[in-house]
Amino acid sequence: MARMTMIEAIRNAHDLAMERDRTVVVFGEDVGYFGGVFRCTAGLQKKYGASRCFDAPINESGLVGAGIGMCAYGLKPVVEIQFADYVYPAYDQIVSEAARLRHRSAGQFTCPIVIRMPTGGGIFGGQTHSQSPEALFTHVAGLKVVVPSNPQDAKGLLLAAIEDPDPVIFLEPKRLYNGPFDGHHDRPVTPWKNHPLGDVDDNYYITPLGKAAIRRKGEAVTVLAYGTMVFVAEAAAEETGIDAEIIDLRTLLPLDLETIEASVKKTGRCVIIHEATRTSGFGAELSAIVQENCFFHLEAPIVRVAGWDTPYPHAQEWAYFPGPERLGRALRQVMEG
Amino acid sequence: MARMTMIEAIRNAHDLAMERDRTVVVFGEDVGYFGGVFRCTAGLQKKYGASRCFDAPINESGLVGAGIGMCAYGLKPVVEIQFADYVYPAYDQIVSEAARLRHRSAGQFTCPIVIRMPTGGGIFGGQTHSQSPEALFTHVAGLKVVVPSNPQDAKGLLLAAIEDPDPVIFLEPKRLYNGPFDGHHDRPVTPWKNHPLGDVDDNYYITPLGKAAIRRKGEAVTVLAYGTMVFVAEAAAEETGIDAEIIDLRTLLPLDLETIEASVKKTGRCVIIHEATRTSGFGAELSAIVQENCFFHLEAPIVRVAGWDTPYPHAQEWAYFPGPERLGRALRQVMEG
Amino acid sequence: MDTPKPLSLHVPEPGCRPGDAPAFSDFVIPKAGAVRRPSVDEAPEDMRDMAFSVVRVLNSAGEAVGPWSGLLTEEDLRRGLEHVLTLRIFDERMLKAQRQGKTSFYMQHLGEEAVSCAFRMALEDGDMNFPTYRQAGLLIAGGYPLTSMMNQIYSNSADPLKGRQLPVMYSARDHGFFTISGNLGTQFIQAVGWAMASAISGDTRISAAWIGDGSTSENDFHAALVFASTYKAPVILNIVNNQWAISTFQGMARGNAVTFAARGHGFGIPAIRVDGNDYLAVHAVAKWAAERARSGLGPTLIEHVTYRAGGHSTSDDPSAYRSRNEEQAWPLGDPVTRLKTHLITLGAWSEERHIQSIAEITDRVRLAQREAEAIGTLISGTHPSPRAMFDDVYAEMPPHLIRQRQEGGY
Amino acid sequence: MDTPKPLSLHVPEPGCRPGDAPAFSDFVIPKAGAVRRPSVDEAPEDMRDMAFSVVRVLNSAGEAVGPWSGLLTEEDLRRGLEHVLTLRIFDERMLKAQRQGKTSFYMQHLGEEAVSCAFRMALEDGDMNFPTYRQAGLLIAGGYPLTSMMNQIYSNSADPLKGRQLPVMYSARDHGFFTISGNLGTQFIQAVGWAMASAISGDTRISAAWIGDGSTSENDFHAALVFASTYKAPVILNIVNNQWAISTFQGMARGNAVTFAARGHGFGIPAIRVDGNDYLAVHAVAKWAAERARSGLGPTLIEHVTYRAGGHSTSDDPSAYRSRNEEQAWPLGDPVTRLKTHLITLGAWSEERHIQSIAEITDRVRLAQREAEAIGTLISGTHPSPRAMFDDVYAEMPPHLIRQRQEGGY
Ligand SMILES: Cc1ncc(C[n+]2csc(CCOP(=O)(O)OP(=O)(O)O)c2C)c(N)n1
Ligand SMILES: Cc1ncc(C[n+]2csc(CCOP(=O)(O)OP(=O)(O)O)c2C)c(N)n1
Ligand SMILES: [Mg+2]
Ligand SMILES: [Mg+2]
Repeated sequence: MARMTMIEAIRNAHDLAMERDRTVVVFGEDVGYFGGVFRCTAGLQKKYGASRCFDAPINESGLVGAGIGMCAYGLKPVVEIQFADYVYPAYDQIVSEAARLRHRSAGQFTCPIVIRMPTGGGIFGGQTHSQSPEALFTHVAGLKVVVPSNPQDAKGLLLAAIEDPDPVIFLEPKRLYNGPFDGHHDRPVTPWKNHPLGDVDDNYYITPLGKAAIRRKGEAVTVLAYGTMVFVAEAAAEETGIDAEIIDLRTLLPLDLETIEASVKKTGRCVIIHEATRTSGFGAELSAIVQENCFFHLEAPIVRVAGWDTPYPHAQEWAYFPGPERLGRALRQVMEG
Repeated sequence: MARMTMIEAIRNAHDLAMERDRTVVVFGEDVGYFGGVFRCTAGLQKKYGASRCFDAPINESGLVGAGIGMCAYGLKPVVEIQFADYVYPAYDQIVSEAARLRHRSAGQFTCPIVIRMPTGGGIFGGQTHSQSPEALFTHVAGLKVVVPSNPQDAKGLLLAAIEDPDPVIFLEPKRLYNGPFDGHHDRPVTPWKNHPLGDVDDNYYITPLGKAAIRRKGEAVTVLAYGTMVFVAEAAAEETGIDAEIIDLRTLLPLDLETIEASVKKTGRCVIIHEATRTSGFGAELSAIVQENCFFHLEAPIVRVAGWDTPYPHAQEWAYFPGPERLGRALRQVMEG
Repeated sequence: MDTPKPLSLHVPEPGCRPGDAPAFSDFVIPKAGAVRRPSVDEAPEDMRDMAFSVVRVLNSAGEAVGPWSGLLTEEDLRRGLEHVLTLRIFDERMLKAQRQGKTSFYMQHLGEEAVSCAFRMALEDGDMNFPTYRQAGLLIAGGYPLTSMMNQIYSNSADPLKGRQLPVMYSARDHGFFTISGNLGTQFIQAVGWAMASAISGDTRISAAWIGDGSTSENDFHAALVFASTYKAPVILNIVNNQWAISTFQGMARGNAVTFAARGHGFGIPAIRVDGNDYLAVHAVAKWAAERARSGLGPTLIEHVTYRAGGHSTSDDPSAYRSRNEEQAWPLGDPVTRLKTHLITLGAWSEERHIQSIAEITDRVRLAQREAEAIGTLISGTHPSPRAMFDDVYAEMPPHLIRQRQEGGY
Repeated sequence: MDTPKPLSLHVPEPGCRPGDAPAFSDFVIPKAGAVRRPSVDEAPEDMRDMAFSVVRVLNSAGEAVGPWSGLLTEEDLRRGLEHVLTLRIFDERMLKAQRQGKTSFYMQHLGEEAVSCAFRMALEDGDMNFPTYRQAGLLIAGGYPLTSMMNQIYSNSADPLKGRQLPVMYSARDHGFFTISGNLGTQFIQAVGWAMASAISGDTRISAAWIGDGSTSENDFHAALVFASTYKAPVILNIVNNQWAISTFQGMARGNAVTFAARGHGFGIPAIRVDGNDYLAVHAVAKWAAERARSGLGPTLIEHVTYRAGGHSTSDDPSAYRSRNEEQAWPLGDPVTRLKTHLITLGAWSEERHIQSIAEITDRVRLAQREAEAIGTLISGTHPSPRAMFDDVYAEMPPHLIRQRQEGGY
């Protein structure tokens, strides 16, 4: 056991995967010599050499496209997109190629690529360092979409993603890299070393994809969250005193419907929260699927709390960011409803 | 009044827009001399010259990126993407640039571009000539998303889109170009000239964006559809004898919630149908928003009928395509529920 | 500078449209044998001339001449002729089958047969091609069964791709043939990634990327050149310039550049133009590029100059946008005739044997077609089950797909 | 060919990393005045040499020499010096403000001031730039108010962009400055589209595209070159090669090409390299390219060779990936010092006037800063309301946004 930040946990996962499997290669912009702008790959080039961890030209389509070719050869590339906001140039390669390779070639060619990217806001990064594009990937058959919320999971889920035989979009909530930020931007953030989920096993282990985690048991209402919103939910539950059951989805696609269904059928109420813009966000799918499976157990409308349908602002960061106060209002609303 | 196919109606809209407004320019792959692979721009280059209607290199990002630059100058570009399946290379320009130009420049620069593309399946086009990517655009703040279902609307909505001061994604259901296909692939399709909606006013007119149309009044259940699914819904209603109210959304973003809400509150039941893959499809947003606004009126769970979460196949086209029979089953289900 | 006159938009137009007299006057073709053969390790800066000429081996008399000749035995050449003939006859039969409604779509190679057939002979087994829909010669010259190709075209129950893909979008890993994408250009950078992987793994295998003249405009063409140049990837970057992209002539993609091969110069990548209708020239240039790649000298860009004599696909009618006689005016002739003439000149072939060979090949293709159609065509026989639609989306079918498959009753 | 040896991946590395002795030995620099000045209508094929040398006007003695000199009056030069000094002092103050927590982020121009300042003087009002975050000189030399820039940097209530954008992501349409995107490369093709629009409209205005050395790897760089080449768009394509892309040296993007300028050759676009730390050279080359564009001769690619002397941004510490003394070793010197020396050599300037000028400019910047801070900084004063967040998403606010704004209570 060791105390790790989310960055250290991710670095450690890379290290163990590369040590264990010679076919794992890691590359991206500023990923090699420097070790990544968030330092998630620091030390790997020194340890495994420049042909297994290297810098790349600034071309996201090239990063993924080359990665797909490497998969066709038999390697397992782990590619870093510097910010999720910059994944769009690679969108065609991800949607038209990586996601469909196995299907269209009837299994002759597969694509076990992992595409990592820091996601989410809360760092005054403005519209191009704050986005949460997960719903643009959950609509794509053939992809898996993962969002860890703490060092323990970040390591286990990343190792699972690297082992996975299919393409995985791995979204890292950058606001959680150094501590469990709960949306109270005016308060100091407890560092991971003082949080139980900062306790990380040094050994190789897997946190299975497709399995959610219940962060807080509760009877009154089910809160579906992932990434930074998990801690926003914990804060809101505590501050409203509402006995919420908080589910950290961890994997959005494939979704752990079982855990969700059991919880909502128990509580009869459901609130969904994410940072991404509301319309057609992943919350829409969650609301639809909960409604389809728990309709006769619902005592109040399912409520979505999400980013506003605007570009992510700079000065108005905290008016945009869905914090404990907004979630608290929603919780009270569903309890009344 | 004239009888027009959807192709002729779209061609006519281009013609009237270019005649009326010198700043309207039309370009795309095979769009100039040849007039487009579906002939939607035939004759325009001859009539308006090669500097207002021209062929372009095969680069979708370039088509949209150049179009955005033209908008910044003061032109109104209408760009054709040859198939919706090929829009992904332009995704970054659409999402990061076109959609945000007005907001990030506080109105100094705007982007009145129209991006047209044939969408949907039913033509044995396989996975790259059949996709319905609308939900990948409805999640993007700053865009408008339009899907006409007949010649009358196609003309009026395209003229409205060209007049609109903001970027519009204009999805043309290719299976409807020549007639109202209802999913019965084993039967001949009535040509538009024998359908009332093939009656098109030759003059310039607008069909406002953001307004849905009720295609069939009904009391039993509300069916939310757009594009080809509108006719699939009409067939299913007739064949099941269920008194469905069929709403043709026409514009997905911004959505005509008023019309939807009124109908669902009346019927107490709702079925949503689209060709796109189910998970995180636009049906998810529709289900979520209906549930939020009509919860206490719902007598049965909202049901989604959609394309399966797989790539669009070739041989299995009709097993994939959501036809009247599948929708019929869903209608019976909600009536029982 | 005094007040300038109004600007105007330059929109490139082809030399001839329907009704015009076809003209390739601006197309300068050197004599066969005239172009030098640089050593593979010559500095890219010293090889720039290779991008502005055309490597040709077969002269008008049908003789193989110059520094690029002499690589193929008569046996090789007869096999080559068999390959290009097989591809042509295969295309004829499948075009007919499509017209008969036995499948939904087809794309032929008429006039371009030499490019993929000759190139394949310069590769080793284990090398990987990232082709477009117009390189079926790689399969035929590689010995891939014609019946398997037809099963894919017919989407029947023996289709190796389980009915999922549009006709001709083959995939044949064991034959060094990457799954064809309907999205133009994406495979170009993937091929570079495959080559990088081979280098990372200390392997000796190389890859070949394929793209059409029109598709060089796609952004991933750039990604491929950037990565290939930066990492010196062991890849051969092939541009098949068949003069047309559906209704759009090559000048729309080439722009103000003199040739497509010149694109390589911005990246320090050796670029070479070859007569794509000259089987021997294509093979020789491919060998040269393969040697560069395998010796660790990095990528080579090849522009194959050829002509798309047929329609773009069965959905296309070229008479709407180009002159009917353009094909006759095309200065590089027909690849099959030229190879045949060469063999006859060598005394290694005859009109009689040619007719006989065509008959034999036609029988073989017919036989394969009968086999395939016995299984099924798009409109008859047996097909992959709808169930197959749900397989291979993931290695292991997730719960939501199992639910959907059951909902569909498959 | 006998069994080849194993391949290996080539990963480019810079000449020097922390600890190494900096070396630009491989960087050949011609004497000032040595490079010819082609006539604007010379054929692109005949101008290839211009991509492999460096146009320089100022020699080591501070004299302006050669065919590219003589365009600017002493008055122009003094104004130019004022601009580069203003930009440098502005950067110093804003860096300090960021360290004081008055804003979230800043990006400086240290060492690159001449490029954008000199370029702006070669344009006409009405021309449009599509800049990156490192061309604020276009605004300063164009007379855009310093206070407006600071209001944007502070996201205060007078921010022209209503607090929406990251600091330095300016937009100033009336000053020919397109809204800066955080996504690299997208603006390059947009600039070409703007130029096409000008040509379509029979206008006489031109556009200028800007991109960094690292960002030339992005795919939209290709889109821009393809469209510019095909439509002969009246655009100047600027590559600012400041040797670094965050921690990645220019060789990672350049690959095996000798220069970035050479990229133009694959498209038949005249390409020219210029000493980016030489105010006179940048201005002269920009003038030449602008004349080509305005006379309907089409695009020109310019590689500005300069050096990013500071960190990439306030989030970056270069000492982690490059040698601290690299800046001293940089052979093209400091743009401000070189312009100052030139003016002194001309007898049009003196150390005294220089010190005085710095003092005056510092006062002006301080004054502007006081004005801006009186309105607000990111952590003090007044800011755009959250309400402003919902405006301008569309021309007219749709119902769902009105609902959301109300839900938020704004
Ligand atoms: C991304 C994308 N855009 C557009 C198309 C439509 N399309 C299919 S083939 C083609 C022309 C390609 O021409 P070229 O690259 O010269 O290849 P050729 O058909 O001549 O072999 C076009 C535009 C596509 N398949 N994918
Ligand atoms: C699409 C995209 N990918 C990555 C980034 C992250 N990023 C910001 S600046 C930068 C380096 C750019 O270097 P260069 O083009 O040389 O410009 P310079 O900063 O040197 O002026 C990177 C990688 C981005 N902003 N956008
Ligand atoms: Mg072609
Ligand atoms: Mg740089």
